[in-house]
Formats: sequence, structure tokens, C-alpha cells
Amino acid sequence: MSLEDDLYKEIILENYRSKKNRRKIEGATLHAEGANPSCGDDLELFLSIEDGVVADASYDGVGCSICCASANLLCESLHGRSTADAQRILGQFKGMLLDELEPEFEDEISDLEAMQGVKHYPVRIKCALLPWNTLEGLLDGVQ
Amino acid sequence: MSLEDDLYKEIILENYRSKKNRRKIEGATLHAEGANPSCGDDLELFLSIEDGVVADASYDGVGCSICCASANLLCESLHGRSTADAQRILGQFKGMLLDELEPEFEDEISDLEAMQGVKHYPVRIKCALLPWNTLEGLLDGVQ
Amino acid sequence: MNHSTLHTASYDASSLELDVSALRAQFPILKRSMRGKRFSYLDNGATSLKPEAVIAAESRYYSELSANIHRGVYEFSEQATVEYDRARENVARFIGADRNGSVIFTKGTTESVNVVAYGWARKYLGPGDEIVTTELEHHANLVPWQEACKATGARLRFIPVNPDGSLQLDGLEAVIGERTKLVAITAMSNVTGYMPDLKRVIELAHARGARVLVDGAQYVSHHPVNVSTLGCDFLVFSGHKMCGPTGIGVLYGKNDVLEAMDPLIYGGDMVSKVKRDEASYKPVPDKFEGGTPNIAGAIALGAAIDFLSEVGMQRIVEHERVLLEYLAERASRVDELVSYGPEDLSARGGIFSFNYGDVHPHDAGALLDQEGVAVRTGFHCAQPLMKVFGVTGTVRASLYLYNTTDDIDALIDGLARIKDVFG
Amino acid sequence: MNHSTLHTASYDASSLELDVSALRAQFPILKRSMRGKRFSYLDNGATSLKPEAVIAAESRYYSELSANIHRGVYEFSEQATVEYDRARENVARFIGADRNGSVIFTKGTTESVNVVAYGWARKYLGPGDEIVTTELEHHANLVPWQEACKATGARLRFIPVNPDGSLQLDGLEAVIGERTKLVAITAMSNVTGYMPDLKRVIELAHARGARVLVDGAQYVSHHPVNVSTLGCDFLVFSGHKMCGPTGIGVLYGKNDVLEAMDPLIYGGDMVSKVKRDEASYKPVPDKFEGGTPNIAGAIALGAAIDFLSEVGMQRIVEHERVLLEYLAERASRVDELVSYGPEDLSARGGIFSFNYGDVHPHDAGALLDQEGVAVRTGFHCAQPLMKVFGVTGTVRASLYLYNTTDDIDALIDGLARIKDVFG
Ligand SMILES: Cc1ncc(COP(=O)(O)O)c(C=O)c1O
Ligand SMILES: Cc1ncc(COP(=O)(O)O)c(C=O)c1O
Repeated sequence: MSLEDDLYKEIILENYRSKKNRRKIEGATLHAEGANPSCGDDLELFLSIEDGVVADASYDGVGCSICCASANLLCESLHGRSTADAQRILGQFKGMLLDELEPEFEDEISDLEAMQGVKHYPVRIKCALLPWNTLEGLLDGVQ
Repeated sequence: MSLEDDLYKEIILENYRSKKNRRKIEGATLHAEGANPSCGDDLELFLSIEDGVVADASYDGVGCSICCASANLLCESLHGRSTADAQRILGQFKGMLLDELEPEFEDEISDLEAMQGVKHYPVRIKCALLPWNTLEGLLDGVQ
Repeated sequence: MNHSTLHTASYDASSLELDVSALRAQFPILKRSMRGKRFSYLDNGATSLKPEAVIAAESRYYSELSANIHRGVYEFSEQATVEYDRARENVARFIGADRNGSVIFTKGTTESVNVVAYGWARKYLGPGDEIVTTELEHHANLVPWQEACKATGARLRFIPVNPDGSLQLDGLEAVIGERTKLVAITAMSNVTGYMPDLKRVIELAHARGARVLVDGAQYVSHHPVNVSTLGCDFLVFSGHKMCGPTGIGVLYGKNDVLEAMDPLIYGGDMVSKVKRDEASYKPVPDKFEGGTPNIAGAIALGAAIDFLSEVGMQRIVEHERVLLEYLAERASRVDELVSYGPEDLSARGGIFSFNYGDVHPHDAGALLDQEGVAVRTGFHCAQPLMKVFGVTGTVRASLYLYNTTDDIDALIDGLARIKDVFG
Repeated sequence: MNHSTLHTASYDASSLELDVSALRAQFPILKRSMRGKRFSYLDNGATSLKPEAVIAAESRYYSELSANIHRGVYEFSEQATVEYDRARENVARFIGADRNGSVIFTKGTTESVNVVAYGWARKYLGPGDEIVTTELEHHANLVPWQEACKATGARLRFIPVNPDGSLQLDGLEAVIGERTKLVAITAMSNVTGYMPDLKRVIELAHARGARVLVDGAQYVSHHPVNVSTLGCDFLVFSGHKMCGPTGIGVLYGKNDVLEAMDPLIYGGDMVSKVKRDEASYKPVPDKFEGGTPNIAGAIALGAAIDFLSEVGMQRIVEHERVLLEYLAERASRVDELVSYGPEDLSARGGIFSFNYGDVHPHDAGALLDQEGVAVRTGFHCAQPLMKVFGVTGTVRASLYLYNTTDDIDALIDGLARIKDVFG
């Protein structure tokens, strides 16, 4: 089990470095802050919803590579999805990291599986989940 | 080190069984209660002082053999003594049990040395000291 | 009459539930003698002996991990965190907690009760409210409520005790009423082993809208427990009485109650965001575990629970029942012996309190010590109950899984020694 | 440039105060490797490793005594009581307590602070009163005072921090004034190792009639301490950071203050007489030790103190000083590294906090882990200080007696790995 295989895979580093979704959305429909203060992770998540579909998603803030990569993947995977879809993806993602469930992501969002290796680093699970837990709070507000 | 040599010497058992000083003194000059509740020791100490001299001393209550024997020896050793003498004996007795000091009791009260063996049974030191600590409180009141 | 003949006849080893000699071999201290005699440990009510597996679990943490938990990004810290969390799950499973309840680690039963007395009672109670407890409680389940009443103006009421040490449950409706906000009751008296009908108390309390805290310090170590079916709101107990280490205990509570409560100990690890003038707190259980916890203690408590589960709690109950009956039987043939507690042994766990003639318990205990027999003497942190019995103390023999009839024989035979000296 | 050449030249092993290899042999965990690499433990600020003597002291209590203390009339209980009391005396001697002060066992620094925040601050403070603390405190020495202020109406004030993490003592008279009733201050920052001039703070506080609580969690494990000459009213620290076990800590206090305080934890062993509705309490220290204490933990803390005393606290100070200078020197040659804390190393204990470029501390820590290097990352329970530094966290390397230049080399060399991945 090497760190590069599990945690610092190229795909994670790419998502960490990507600035595409790292920005604020002015006038976002949904917006929330999430933090793991003891790690020093502090993110904001923005969603623009149009007709029940995620038109745009972004994040901003400070976080470790795992947290930011996870946030970027989250934004990527939600573009153009219904909030019901978002719920389903969220459930799969959390199940993958918390309940050892084998995820069944569609091809377009199969990059999310890259986060599976985080399971072997229990303290980092919290980092990977921070954006998703923040999303959960937002979606709960929608229903 | 056997229990009969240290703790349950004949002299201690005799003093425990003796009823001579086990009584209340009506109209005692000094009177106080002392207790080690967790052991179930609960004694009253009575002193009659006349012209600065202990005319009579007695105790009453519930206590283990060590506690009662110690109380009886206390009463025996104080009869006819000045309160200053009582202070000195008290100091010697506590020094014997707490500070490993070699006591120098006069012949008439050398029975007090019988309590020295209690030192080897740390929990029982509290029992042996209960009447004397009660005396200490009484004498502090005199000065 | 000849006791030895008697007991050998009616209680041979085969009637015991457990393979005691195999179990005894797992407790290093049982290889020792005390005062040159076979060591008969009958002070399990005070604390239990420790099996090798528990001692090794503590040592192993220090020799192989040693790291602090939470926030650690390196292997040993991660592993320590995993083991600490696993110990918590272990405890939860052992007491049958479901997802509506949580296990909080404390330093012992006493701290657990205080956490509730501060964080719940002081927060919610006021004048006119009542806390109900019983006259047979250990001071740990009495004094914190006295203080909570003093602080809030609530009133402390008592379920009274019968002369035999059982509770007067007939008048229960008169004690637990509309003003009752909490019932704090022991699952098993540490003086007599008496086990009150908790179900009945909990049902009535809940019907009145009151919460129930069960003091399981004596019970949990000796009996199967399922908090979900029992329905209590809180359960408190100590690791050291159940083959676990000192310095670790448990507060189980229902989540909704725990979430609404205030923490007792403030500091690191229980806060989420700290500003200069205020802080916000983490969810249960972290909120109640400020500071570096007893990591080795929690992990070793987990090992103790594995050990007990393997032995089987129901088998421990039955083993102790046989021994208690044997003890009561032998004691009944000693004229000078007065014992305390309900005659119906089926309402009692493995505890036997007595006095021998008018020999002070301290003296009886010291003479038994000379025979290698360890008993506890005194008021057993239960002064109100001593008052009911009209004594200042008792001698208490308390049993556990590694005890045998030999221990009881040593106790009863040791009484002859008392007669020699004080008779 | 070639670092290895540099340090080999200027810091050969002979400049170290301690015979480290003999010491290291006494720590079983140092025989292990982590992630397949030599284990470089630089997380001593979180908790220390344990020497065999301490691990054995705990095991020995369980294997040879196991009994509960107080009230026991049999040999093993008497002996356990003697050893527990001796541990207390040992601690008192170690911190130079005289007969005007007492040592109380708690479960750790955090509980110790809370005992004072409840039993003293909540009892004596009210609106108009002030508690003074600093911006560099660990949450354990901050959050309890926030809560005490909330409960009493007192006000919390801060000695401010300079940008380098030292305290602004120049304006001290403006902060510690006539309304100040308590000053709660660390003896050593767990983030930077900075050690404030306590003497000056204590003198001013006492001149104003205020009490002083010193948080010695980081300091006491690494430096000689004498509370009698220091003059503080309270000193708090944890066993697990000083080669001792988890679950045990110390509250030292002056007797007159302790006697007048209320206890925090109510229950058995701390009461003298208990009636149904009220109880009276034992004298110090028993009053503060309700319930069965962490007996094994206290005894093993005594063993840890014996171990440290034998090594010699002054030699530990000097050993760590050499290592800290070495670390600072090597770090100064790493361009991307930003460190926090006063430049004057003589005002600092063996702690070094830094960040590497804009790599998140968590990532830096995880990569160092792969090199066998254990560091702590995050906010170190000191959020207000993180704010001063303008960061959300740091990487912290903290030293102890068993560390060597090899550990520091592994750390600095490990930074190259970070560059590979994130550079
Ligand atoms: C300065 C300081 N104070 C208090 C504490 C809290 O100590 P504990 O977690 O042992 O209660 C720590 C340790 O993390 C510390 O470094
Ligand atoms: C019934 C009962 N409750 C509470 C306690 C207190 O437990 P601890 O001393 O472990 O806090 C005890 C043990 O002495 C007990 O027997």
C-alpha cells in the first residue's frame, strides 16, 4: 500500500490543482460553509440550480489536497444533474468511504472512484467527506 | 511479622476488652466526638479537668479493637496528668506512629508502646490515632 | 458439625458452570499467595482482578503505538485512533446499545454520574422538580444528586428500603410522581447484591415523563445487559470492576438527551470552533471527552469485554449463583454470623455482607487477611443503608468468575480464627 | 548545498548531553519501524513514548496487587494504598511542592483546569471580576475560562501576542489590574515552544491580589520545576506527556486555596459523613478525588518521574536545546519553509512549527509519515494563535530526550518528498 497508489494518485493531484471550479458563484442558489477546524479545512460550496438541475457548482477556501480534490470532483460530477441525481451520487460517495460499499458511478463521473483509496487513511476520510457533508446540508434544505 | 505479635497482642486485647474507661462522664469539662466513618469507628471522648489536671478520662462509642484499645490506653495514661503532660504524651504517641520516632514513655504509661506494632498495618494507624486526634482537638480548645 | 463433609457432598466442582482452573490460569495475580496463604480474593465488589489479555492490551498500546489519537496523520496515531474507536463499539455492543444511544468514556462510574448531574440536572431542574433515588445507593449515586438539588432548588426523594435491604416498591407511585424529573437507581446493591426490579421502575418513571439513570457499577460486570430493551436513559459503570483497567468508565446515554446536555469538561478535542470569547462544541460523543482521554485504558477495556464475552455473561451469572448459594449455606451454620440482604438469593448478585458476633468488621477483616482471604469491611460507601441495618459497617465477601468453593471455605474457616482471638 | 556534510561537521553526537542510545534502548516502541522506515517520533507535544519501567509499573500493579486502595484491610490493598500515596509524594518532590501545597490526581491537564474553573472560579467570581489569559493558550486553558465567565458574569481578558508568537509583556500592567482575580497562563506554548517570563507575570498578579494558574502540560515534562520558588497558586500537567501513562494528570495547588474550593466530582472516597440529604467532605487531597482513582496510572506516573529524575531534567533541557538549534539551522536552509515562533531560541522549548510552501499541513504530514516521521499537523488546539499567524494550521515537530539528529535529518530530508509530489 503506497501513498501514491492510494492517496496521491495523479487523478487526485490533478483535481487538487485544477482551478476550474475553485471560485465563488455570485448569486448562487445554494451556498454553505463547511469546516474541519482541527485539520485546517475550511470550504465554501456554491450551487446554481435552474429548473431543478445543477447549472453550475463551485467551491472556494482552504483545504488539504484530499479535501480540495474531493470538492473539485464533486463540482465536476454535479454539473447538469438533477438534485435527485445529486442525492444519489452523494449517497454512493459516502457509502463508498464509510460503509465499504462498491460504488456504481456512471462512466462520466467514474473519476470519483479515485477517492476510494482514502479509506485506508482513516483520518483523511473526514477530509474527503467535508465537501459532501456540506452538500448534504444544502440538499436537505432543498427538500 | 504475625498479627498476634503486632496487632492483637494480649495487652491490646486487654485494653480493648476493659470496660473501666468505657463510659460517659456526666458534666465533663471537655467532650468531643471523633469518627472514621468509612471504617465504622465513632467515639466520644470525655475529660474532667480540675486545676489544670486530668481528674478523669473516659470514652464511649463504636470502634475496632485497635481504636478502642488505643482509647482505653489514652484514658489510662492521662489520669492525674496536667494538660501540658497530656500534650507531650499526645506528641510522643503521634510521633511513634507517624514519624517513626522512638517513644520515651515513662514506666507507668509504657503500655502505650504496645501500639507501636500498628505501624506495620497502615490502614489501622487511622484507627489507633482516632482517640488521640480527638484529644488534640480538645486540648487545642484549652489553650 | 463437619462443614467440609457437607459441602463436598452437595457442591462438587461439576455443578459449577465454568472451567475455573483454566480461567484462573489467565489471571497472573492468582499465582501469588497472600500472608503466606492461598490467595482467596473476595473483594470483587471493590475491584476485579485482571486477566493477562487485559494487562497485555495496555502494554501493547504503549510498546507498539503509544501515539495520541485524533488528528494524527501518521501510522501509529491512525492505528491508535482506530483501536480507541473500536473499543467504543465494543462497549456499545456489550451493553446492547443501538444507534439511538452513545457510549462516552469517562474515568469511572463516579465521573459518569457527575457528568449527568452537571450537564443534565443542573441545566434542566429547578425548584418544584424532584430527583428520586433510593436508600441503598452507593455514595457515587447519591452525593452528586444532593449537590445538584442544592444548586437547582430541586428536591431529593427516596424509595425506602425494607429491613432486609430490598426496596419498598409497593409505594412506588407515591414517590415517583408528576414532579419527578429523574430516577437514579442502582441495578445491584454493592452491599447486599440485591437487584431491584428495574423494568418496573423505568416504566413508571417514563410514564411520568422522568428520565432514568441506572448505576450499573456492580451489575454490568456480572450480568448480560441490553440497554435497548431495558430502556434506561443513562447507564453508568466502571472498567476496573469488570476485568478492565483503573481510570476508565462509561456513560451510556440516549443520543437526544446527550445532544441537548452541556459538557462537563471543557478543553481540546471537544470543541469545533474556538474564538477568543466563545467556542462551539462537537457532536456526541466527542463533546463529552475533552482532553487526551485514557487511550490505553479504553483499549484495554475493549480487551476486557472480549474476555468476558468469550467466557459468557450468562455463564458468569450461573457460576456466581452456585457459589452464593454455597456461601449462604455454609454461613447459615455459623451461629455468631448475622448476614444482611434479602433471603431470596435469586434477587441477589454474588455479594454477601455479614457481621460476626460483636466483632468489629475491621478486626474480622484483618484476621481473615491473615488467612489469605481478601474481604472489604466498613460502610461500603453506603452510609444511609448502614443506618437502615443499624450497624456502622459490615464484612463483605463479593464473588466473580474466578472464585471457587475453596475461597468460600477459606472465608468460613477463617471465622474460627476470629473466635480464637475475640471469642 | 549538502546538508549532511554541514550538520555532521557542526553537531557530532558528542555535543549531545545524553547517552541517547542507552536511553532509546529503554523505549520498546523505538525498536519498531513505521511504514517500513526508521521511526522518527517528533510528536512529543501530543504525547510521549513510554519507557519499559513505566509499562512494567502498570503491569506489575495489575499482576501483583490489583486491589483497590483506601479502606482495604488486606495485604495487597494496603500495599496498593502505600504505592498510590508514594506516587503522590514523588510528584510533590518532583515539582518542589512544600507542605503548603498539595498534589491532586486528575485524569489530565484538561480536567485539572476544569477543577479550578468550577470549584474556584465559579465559586468566587462575579460581574466586574476579570480572568486574564493569553492569546497563545491551548484550548484546555481557554475554553474552561470562557465557560466560567459565562456562568459568573466575569470578563475574560487577553495578554496579546506579538507576530512572532511571543507575549506582549510591556503592556502587562494595563491587562492585569485591580479587577483581575485569576491569571491563567501557559509555561510553554505547544505550538512554538515559547516560554513566557512567568516570574514577572506571577509577581504582578500577586501584587494585584490575583491567583495564578500555570499550564505546565508542555513545560513540566521537559524542565526542572519548583512551584515553591515559582510561587504559582496552581500548576496543572498531564502524565502522558512525561513518559507516564494516559488517563492521569496532576493539579497542584496551595493548600489554603484548595481547602476553600468546592470539589468538582462528588461520590465515594471524598466524603466523610453522608446523610440522606447532605454530606460533609474530607480534607485535601481526598476531597478532589471522588471515586476509584486511576491507581495503576498514578503508580506508573511515579515510575515515570523516577525515570526522568534519573536522566536529569537539566540534562534533558540541554539535550533538547542542541537538537532545536540543529533543527532550526537545517530548516533555515530550506527556502520554501516558513517557521513560527520567536527567533531567539533560548526563549523556546523543543518545539518547531512550520509550513512548507503552500502545501497544506495535512499533506505535508502524510508525506512525512511515509518516511517514518511522526509530526502533528493542524491547529494544535490553539485556534486564536493560528489566527495571529494568519494560517489555518502548521506542521509541528516536537522533541524529547530520546530524539537524535537522525530524527531531524529524516524530517528535513522528508521535505524533499513533498516537493516531488506537490512542488
Ligand atoms: C499547553 C497544553 N495545555 C493543555 C494540554 C491538554 O492536555 P491533556 O490533553 O493531557 O488534558 C496540552 C496538550 O495537548 C497542551 O499542550
Ligand atoms: C454500586 C456502585 N456505584 C458506584 C460505584 C463507584 O464506582 P467508581 O469508584 O469506579 O467510580 C461503586 C464502586 O465502588 C459501586 O459499587
